Amino acid sequence: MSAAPRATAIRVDAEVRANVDEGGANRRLRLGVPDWPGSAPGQFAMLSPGPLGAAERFDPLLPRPMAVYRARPEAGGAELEILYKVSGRGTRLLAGTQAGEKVRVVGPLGVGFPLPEAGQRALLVGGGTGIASLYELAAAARSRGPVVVLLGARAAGDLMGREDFVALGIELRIATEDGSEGWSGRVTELLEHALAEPGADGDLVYACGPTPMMRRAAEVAVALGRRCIVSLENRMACGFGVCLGCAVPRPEGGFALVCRDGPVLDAAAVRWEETP
Amino acid sequence: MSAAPRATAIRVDAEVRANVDEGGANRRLRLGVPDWPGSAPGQFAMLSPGPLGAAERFDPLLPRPMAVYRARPEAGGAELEILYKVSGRGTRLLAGTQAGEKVRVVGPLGVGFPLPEAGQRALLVGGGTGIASLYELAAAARSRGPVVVLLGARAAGDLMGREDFVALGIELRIATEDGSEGWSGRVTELLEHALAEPGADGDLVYACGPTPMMRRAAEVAVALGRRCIVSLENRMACGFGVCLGCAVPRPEGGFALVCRDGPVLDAAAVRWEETP
Amino acid sequence: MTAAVDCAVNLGGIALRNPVLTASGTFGYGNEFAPFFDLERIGGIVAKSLTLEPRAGNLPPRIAETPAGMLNAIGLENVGVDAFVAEKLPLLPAGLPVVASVFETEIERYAEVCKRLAGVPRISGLEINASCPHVKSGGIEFGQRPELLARLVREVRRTTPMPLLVKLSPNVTDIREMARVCEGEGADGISLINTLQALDVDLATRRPVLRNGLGGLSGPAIRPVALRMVWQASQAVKIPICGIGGILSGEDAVKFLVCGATAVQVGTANYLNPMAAVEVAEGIERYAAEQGFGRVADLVGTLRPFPSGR
Amino acid sequence: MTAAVDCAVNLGGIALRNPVLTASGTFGYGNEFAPFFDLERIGGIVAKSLTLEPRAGNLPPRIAETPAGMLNAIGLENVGVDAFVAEKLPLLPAGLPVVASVFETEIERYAEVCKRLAGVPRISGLEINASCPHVKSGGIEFGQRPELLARLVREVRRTTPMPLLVKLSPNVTDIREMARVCEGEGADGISLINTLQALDVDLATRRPVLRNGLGGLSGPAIRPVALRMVWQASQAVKIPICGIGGILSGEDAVKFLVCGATAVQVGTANYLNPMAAVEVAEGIERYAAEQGFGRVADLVGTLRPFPSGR
Ligand SMILES: Cc1cc2nc3c(=O)[nH]c(=O)nc-3n(C[C@H](O)[C@H](O)[C@H](O)COP(=O)(O)OP(=O)(O)OC[C@H]3O[C@@H](n4cnc5c(N)ncnc54)[C@H](O)[C@@H]3O)c2cc1C
Ligand SMILES: Cc1cc2nc3c(=O)[nH]c(=O)nc-3n(C[C@H](O)[C@H](O)[C@H](O)COP(=O)(O)OP(=O)(O)OC[C@H]3O[C@@H](n4cnc5c(N)ncnc54)[C@H](O)[C@@H]3O)c2cc1C
Ligand SMILES: Cc1cc2nc3c(=O)[nH]c(=O)nc-3n(C[C@H](O)[C@H](O)[C@H](O)COP(=O)(O)O)c2cc1C
Ligand SMILES: Cc1cc2nc3c(=O)[nH]c(=O)nc-3n(C[C@H](O)[C@H](O)[C@H](O)COP(=O)(O)O)c2cc1C
Ligand code: FES
Ligand code: FES
Repeated sequence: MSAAPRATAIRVDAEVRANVDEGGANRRLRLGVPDWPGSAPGQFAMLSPGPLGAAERFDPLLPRPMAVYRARPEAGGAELEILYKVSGRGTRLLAGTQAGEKVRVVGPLGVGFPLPEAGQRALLVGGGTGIASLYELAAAARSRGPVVVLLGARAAGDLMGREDFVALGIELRIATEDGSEGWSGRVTELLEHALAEPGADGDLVYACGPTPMMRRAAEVAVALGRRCIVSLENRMACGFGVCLGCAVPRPEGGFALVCRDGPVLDAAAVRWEETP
Repeated sequence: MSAAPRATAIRVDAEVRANVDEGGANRRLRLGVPDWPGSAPGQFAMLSPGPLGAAERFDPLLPRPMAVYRARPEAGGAELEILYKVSGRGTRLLAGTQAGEKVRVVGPLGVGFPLPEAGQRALLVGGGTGIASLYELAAAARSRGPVVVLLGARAAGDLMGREDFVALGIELRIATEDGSEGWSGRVTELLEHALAEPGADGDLVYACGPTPMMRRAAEVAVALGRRCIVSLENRMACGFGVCLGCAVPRPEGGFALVCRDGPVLDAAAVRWEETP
Repeated sequence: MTAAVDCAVNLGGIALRNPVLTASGTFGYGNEFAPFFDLERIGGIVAKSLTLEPRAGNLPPRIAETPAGMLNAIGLENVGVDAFVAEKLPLLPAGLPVVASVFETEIERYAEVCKRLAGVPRISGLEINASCPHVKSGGIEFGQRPELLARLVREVRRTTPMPLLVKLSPNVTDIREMARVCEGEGADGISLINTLQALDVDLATRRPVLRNGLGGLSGPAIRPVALRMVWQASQAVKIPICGIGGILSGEDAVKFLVCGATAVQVGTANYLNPMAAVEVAEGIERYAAEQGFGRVADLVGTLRPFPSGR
Repeated sequence: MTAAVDCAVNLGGIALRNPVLTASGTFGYGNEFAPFFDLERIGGIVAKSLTLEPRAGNLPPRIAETPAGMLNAIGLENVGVDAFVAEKLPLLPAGLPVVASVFETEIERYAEVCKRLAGVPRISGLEINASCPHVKSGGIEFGQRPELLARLVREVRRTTPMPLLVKLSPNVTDIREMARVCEGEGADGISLINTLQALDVDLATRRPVLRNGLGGLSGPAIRPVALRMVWQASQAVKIPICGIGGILSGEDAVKFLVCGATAVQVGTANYLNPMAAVEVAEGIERYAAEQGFGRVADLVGTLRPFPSGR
């Protein structure tokens, strides 16, 4: 799975069809992407930091990694949905992008999620921008067994794409730090509860979000002898394994490249104390 | 006149009201400028190279000088019209600017045109982007005496703001290099004809456009003992006399700063062979 | 909230109400900015570099734009030291510290300019621009040769007890060595960086974009190089450092303070935004307040190393 | 129209179908770009710098963005010379010239790596990365000391007759001096520039943005500095120069040729646009055709000085 998607990665200027504010600094970008070769759950693309514009501008310089939130094949390509949080210059410029403008896309990139065994329950733990990496996984995992999605945020309004998860007809549990919805506290506490449930011993845990959240999720799962699979969100320059900028240290020494060996990695394969 | 306008220069973020394609790479920008202190014919402003945007971008870096084509005072400020040609990155980015977006304006800057004596005929020679510097002059000079505007372009379609000059009810003569309208040749040839007309000995010549055009206009006028006043279009970084980037050499040695001592200068005060 | 912050700093004997000066050559003689803001709201100004006699400067083109930066080769253009003192200084508000910048082509001439500035009460300090080509050494900059720099600083130091800053050239292998030379010869502070020597080409004519050929690169493009040199110099010497290079915002300026600069200078930003300097000063104060620093001076040199680890 | 242009150049004995190589460390080992374009459409590649043993490199963060540029401190990470020859080389198309880049911490180790590459038929030439800190001289770069650089070039030159390029550090006072050293010691060509040593700060933590502290600045921001150094070096030596620094388009590349570079390398641009190198090659050919140059090689060194005048 690792090689194939990279082998088919393309570079294309995609047309912005919509770029909608969804509250809580969240926005949904709909891109018409010609020749999109298709992607697996957990793969991502590099997007130009803002529209290509009437003339070239070299600041900001680097593309920004974004999960393929959802891909709908269509004649001659696909429509990609990107769910993003406006956090800095690149995403602010993306937020200002108008329908009809072009955004450069390089993808699909990286290694996606392995699916659960048949009958195995999947616990998907998401927070912050990481939620966007989990939607396609949740959709695909349904065919294998029960899927429970645990989403965390500071406040209910910060949650990304919650209605889409509801529409999947899977079980959705929410934790908010301000108690505005669901469990009042951290999403990793919801994970502890879920793993304490009868029959949870076979559960497979997935986590994507802020590093401290993924690290904690891994601790919780591993403490109970469960496997935890994470999707990392490191800074990237290239996205396809050539700048070596996205390296995360392995416990046995050496590094994994998040963009090439990941972004999906087994939590046990990451030296969390040295991961930004 | 030199000091006063600079003393009142302001820096303000102006709202784009319209940004219309007028053919031949020409565009008309309408800006709502709060607190605009008013400007004299021939003064200019520095405009950010493109919209301010959702986030700061430092490339391209420098503002672009643009003549105040027309200024309409209104409550709390003025509406400025800028007529510009899309020639490079900055003007391409300006061309992509949407109504409602902001453009930074610093102005009014520079020294404007002296008006003709009462009864003196004014010959205004314009080409390229230089035409934009002449409209307010043409309007103001009407009160002093006859005004003849001579505009030159490669083809009729390249001419800036021609209808506005027609609407002024002044005499308009056009030269095109491809003969698509008016005199087939250079606008400076039209100037020679005008200066050969009976009663032309008192004429005052104004010229703004490409350096070779202004230089030739000056030669023609001075050869016949007429005064020629030009408005230069040099590269600028600041626009208000502090970077010394816009210097043009004086015949007697030393330099004039186009942004501070000009852009309007007596053609006799410029060393043309060393002016880009 | 920001009222609580004490922004005053002392730059080698020059007391500044806040750490923001304007960089030589980018702020004219100061009064050009009076229409845009009250000059007494910034720490002070460094005036356009002065020579013994008035100089005319280079033929155009003198400036060009580069990615996130600009090139310039203005030449030595200035009104000359005497006209500066007689005509320009009086135009500036009494409460505004003014640093006079000096450059010349020979050491004796540097010293002579400094002598003429030494007594002048309105001048708070001198900045020696060492990025100037030394004619006798065939165009090599004073700031590029330790022995040449040492002689220059020694001679100008002799001419006056007033606060003396030396502005270093960044076009060197080891900025620390140059900083130590200045400290050793009794400079009160160091300003860096000046522009990076650079070149760009006009493809329509295949000529340099500047009439002078080579020019100096400035603007945000060079900021990371400037931060590196300021940090290196601050590790090498004890005299205060004035950080310069691509500062457009308060955040940019704070980075220089954190890297060890006692004050900063705003340059190219003044062109894009005539209110840049005062906005930088406000931004520094805001950052200090948000981060709980009662004194801006406490931000100086607070760069925290990463824990070393493999 | 562009069919008429002969794009071939010879870089110190390396025959290239066009003057565009990819810069070491920015193109992986080459095969990563196979999905994006036919690698044989560019002049060649310079592979990631190799050391004697495999190296792991620095802890993250390793990269950060700056105005029109980026900072990196990857460290020495590479698969090691033997694994490169055994595993990476065979993945590359036979018609693609491959330059192996070498860096180490001691001269003897440089020489040993070169020995192991010397015989390998698939390798068209070597590039010695002299921007590496020399451990024994306390972190000073080989390329920052003429005598150190001379010894390095002499020793590696001994190991092989194959085309030998030396990639110089831009963090020096006088690039011409370094270029002459390389020429004097028998290098076949010079590559410049490597990254400018730089630093940036994360204001949320007041730590360097990179785990390593200092990093290397690359991208369009540094292009004017690179053009200046390429032009200076081309005036100082007769051996060919490979121009590097902020090249994103064919026009950018042509500027380097005009300033005296025989070929160019595309670096950071590969990240923003995986097809950058081939688009640069097309752009050079287009410019040559438009300007009536039948051979791209005829563009080399065509910079026209301005008439001097005052
Ligand atoms: C594989 C992958 C998939 C991702 N998917 C999504 C997604 O679907 N939706 C989404 O909103 N975001 C996603 N991210 C994170 C996203 O790339 C960053 O939020 C984005 O690059 C920030 O860019 P900026 O210019 O707005 O922020 P910057 O101005 O670059 O920085 C603003 C803040 O964001 C932080 N930041 C910058 N780059 C990154 C980065 N690459 N990762 C984490 N933090 C960063 C900075 O440290 C700073 O605090 C993903 C990241 C990766 C690696
Ligand atoms: C006082 C003054 C008033 C002006 N008024 C107008 C106006 O009303 N309308 C208008 O369209 N233009 C006007 N100009 C010219 C305008 O400033 C330039 O066309 C503009 O800066 C080009 O910017 P750019 O980014 O598009 O071009 P760049 O990408 O900067 O360069 C593109 C081309 O334009 C040339 N160029 C760049 N800057 C200038 C400059 N300042 N002057 C001349 N050529 C330049 C370059 O050499 C290059 O050939 C005026 C200039 C001055 C000095
Ligand atoms: C147009 C221009 C003229 C300059 N003139 C001088 C000068 O006369 N003396 C001097 O010491 N520095 C001069 N400089 C350098 C600046 O003072 C400053 O050191 C440099 O531009 C870097 O800062 P910046 O990136 O904020 O502009 C000049 C810079 C520019 C852009
Ligand atoms: C992430 C990164 C890694 C690099 N690694 C190397 C390297 O291993 N060896 C080397 O000689 N240069 C290396 N460089 C420098 C480039 O080869 C090139 O000289 C420099 O980036 C300037 O060119 P550019 O502006 O086009 O990127 C690296 C640059 C970057 C950005
Ligand atoms: S982002 Fe470049 S190697 Fe991963
Ligand atoms: S444009 Fe700066 S001095 Fe005229």
